[in-house]
Amino acid sequence: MSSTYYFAIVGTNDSPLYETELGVQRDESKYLNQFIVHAALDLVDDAQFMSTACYLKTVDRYNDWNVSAYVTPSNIRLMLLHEAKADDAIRLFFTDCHELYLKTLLNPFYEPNTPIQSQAFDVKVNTLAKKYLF
Amino acid sequence: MVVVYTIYIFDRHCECIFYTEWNRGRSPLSAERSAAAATVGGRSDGSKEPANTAHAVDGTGTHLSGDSQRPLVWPTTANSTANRVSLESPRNIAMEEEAKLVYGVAFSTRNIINKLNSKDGPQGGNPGGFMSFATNTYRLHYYESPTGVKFILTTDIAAVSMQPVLEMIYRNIYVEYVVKNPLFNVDPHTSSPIENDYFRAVLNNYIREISSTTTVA
Amino acid sequence: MEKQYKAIGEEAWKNNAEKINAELFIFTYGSLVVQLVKDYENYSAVNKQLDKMGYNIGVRMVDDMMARTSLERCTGFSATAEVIAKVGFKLFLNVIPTVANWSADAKEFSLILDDNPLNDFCELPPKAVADGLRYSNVLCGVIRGALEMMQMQTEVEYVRDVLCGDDVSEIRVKLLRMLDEEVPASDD
Amino acid sequence: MEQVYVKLELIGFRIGRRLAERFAPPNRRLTDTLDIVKFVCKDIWMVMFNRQIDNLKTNHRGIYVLQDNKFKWFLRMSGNNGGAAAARRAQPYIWLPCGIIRGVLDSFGVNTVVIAETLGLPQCTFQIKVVNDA
Amino acid sequence: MIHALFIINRSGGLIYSKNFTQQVAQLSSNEALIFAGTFHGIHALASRISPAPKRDSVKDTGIQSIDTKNFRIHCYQTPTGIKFIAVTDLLQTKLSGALNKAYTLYCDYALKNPFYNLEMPIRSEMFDTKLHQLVQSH
Repeated sequence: MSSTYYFAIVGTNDSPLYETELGVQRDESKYLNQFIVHAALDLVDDAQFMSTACYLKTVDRYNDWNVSAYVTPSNIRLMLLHEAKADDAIRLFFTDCHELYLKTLLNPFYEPNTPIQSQAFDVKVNTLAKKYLF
Repeated sequence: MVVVYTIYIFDRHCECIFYTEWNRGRSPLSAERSAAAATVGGRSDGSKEPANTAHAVDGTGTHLSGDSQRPLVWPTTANSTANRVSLESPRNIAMEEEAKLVYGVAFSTRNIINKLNSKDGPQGGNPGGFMSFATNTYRLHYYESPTGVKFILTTDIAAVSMQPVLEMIYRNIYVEYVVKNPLFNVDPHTSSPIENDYFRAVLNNYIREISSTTTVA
Repeated sequence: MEKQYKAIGEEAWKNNAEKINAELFIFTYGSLVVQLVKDYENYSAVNKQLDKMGYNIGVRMVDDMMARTSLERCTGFSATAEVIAKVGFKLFLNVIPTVANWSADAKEFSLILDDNPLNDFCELPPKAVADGLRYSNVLCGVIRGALEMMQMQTEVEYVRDVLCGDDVSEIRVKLLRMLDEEVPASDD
Repeated sequence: MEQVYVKLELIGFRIGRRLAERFAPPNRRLTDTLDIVKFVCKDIWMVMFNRQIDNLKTNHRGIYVLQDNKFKWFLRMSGNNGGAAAARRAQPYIWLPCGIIRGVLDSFGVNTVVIAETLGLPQCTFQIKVVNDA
Repeated sequence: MIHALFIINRSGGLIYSKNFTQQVAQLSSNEALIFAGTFHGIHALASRISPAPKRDSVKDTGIQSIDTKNFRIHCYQTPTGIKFIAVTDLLQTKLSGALNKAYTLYCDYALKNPFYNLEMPIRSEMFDTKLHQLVQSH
């Protein structure tokens, strides 16, 4: 299991809500990852029509990156750049991240579809990554 | 078989917010009804549907209580002693007087019992546990909620204790249908009469039910 | 004597309390507070509104509590504290705060809340913390309203709040005076 | 008085958006508007009122009428002389549930206008009008 | 078991009061006066608010008994308007017999005592002891 990931949450209007690098830092700059995720969004839209499932598995490839996506009922998109194929682990990671996003909704001062600043969220994403992806 | 005559409810401001009667003979309310009925078109058969006087005391078209004999109710916002809508709205003076008398008797009885129960104990509320008094013609039952709402029920002298009945009325009918009615008495510092079809229907059915079963032990 | 109140609260919660979904309760209250924060320019005004709202709830809720538990009017302020903590909070929030910090004259006590379903998951924005928003201030109003129906005039306020960084939430209840009963207007 | 209704509706809207995200069906995404309205009639009403909407009608051109014969928040509302007077006094209480319905639909991306009326307590009828933005 | 006894004259004035047990508060003279006056008032008012239908033309003669959680109050009013009030425990249902005897004691030791003027408090040793015996026998 290679140990580098890039995880991002994208709002309904394609604006980034959250992003983080997981595991060993790769030399490429962060902007490349953002570009890859952004480019994959159209493919996510296509994939969405094919199935009503939330977890859309790998929707795109870029060099040695795989791009997997998960769409929540209200169209919030969880994106993960990963090198190795690991559908099941990634599905579990995505579902738990979705649960985590629901928890932030419980905070009345968090407006849905806006950037998530809470450190607690960041810490928990990393623990989930350690649990499923490493 | 207990015969229930009347029930009065007084709020914590000593205002009468509800009164209705069942097997009572002449009363300030029934007098008013037949008087009203007589003045309108000479119909004096005391028909069950009271003429639509200015303050139609009880609803005609309510779909709730099926029984035809709908009990009379007093007061309504129009003629309540507390916050009368307009000064010249019709009042039932006799009814007001009677309510004041009934409250006075019950309130004073409760106070002397509190005194007898413990001289230096709290005199507010009902620590003395006043339950009822009896004369040779009727029995008056008293229950006071922890929040100061007073329920007074009069029955024939046969009925022994009506405490369970009054507690039931407070817990399951008054709290359920009056306290939980968002439209009732929004400001706790003022009095307003209970004008509530559900409350009347449920109370009426409950009293009919206990009056037909054996006396409540 | 405490055991008895604990049992009453337990039993009332189990048998005759209709439950609603906790998250719905949190969403509803949260949305209400956020709207108030938008409407009122400063947080102390929001606190006042929440307290007033709580008062209007408390004056009704106390009857509901009494109806469900066959409790009589409390004989003393210490019994009152126990009923609030072990019956009131249990019945309506399913948590039991601890009664502590009694004042010498036994006219003041604190309710220590280490768990408050109202503000689980809630994170106050820094400005709110700075300006002293009391997110769950409705609880203070509820207690004040309920006690007024029991002829007790009180002052109830938050002194510590986990949402503002304290390690535990504490509500201070002060008995100002016993209200005497109203007597009929006429002199008889 | 109008201003208060707008605020109540807004509070409801905010509640609705979170309810939708939290209680949406976990594994599939709702895309068809009728499906979403049914989700409101069954799941959302169950969460809020422990019962479902009594009947749903639609003209299949964007209007949905939801009828609740025993609206829980009206159950104890009563006036004197029949429900008509009380029904008028219950008017302020319908704005919050209207906001909730609009919020739920909005989080699935369906823009709507929701109004309600009550002919006699405790009955309440909600009308959803889909606003298809250009 | 009788806890206390009060005797009230026609106009509501207290002419005798005695506690026999500690179960009931020992009222001061002033408190006992207020008790008598109030009781006289509610006794009269109670008959005015009788809701019983006047079919059988029975006149309402005021309060005869009051039930509370801890004790019961019995009241016997003589045709001449004197009220004998006994505060007893809850087991005591019928007490008119005893109050009747008290009435005879009142007649013997108060009325027949030339030094006793009507409507005034009774200060008679013998009345006290006789009454005491009556109470003990119940």
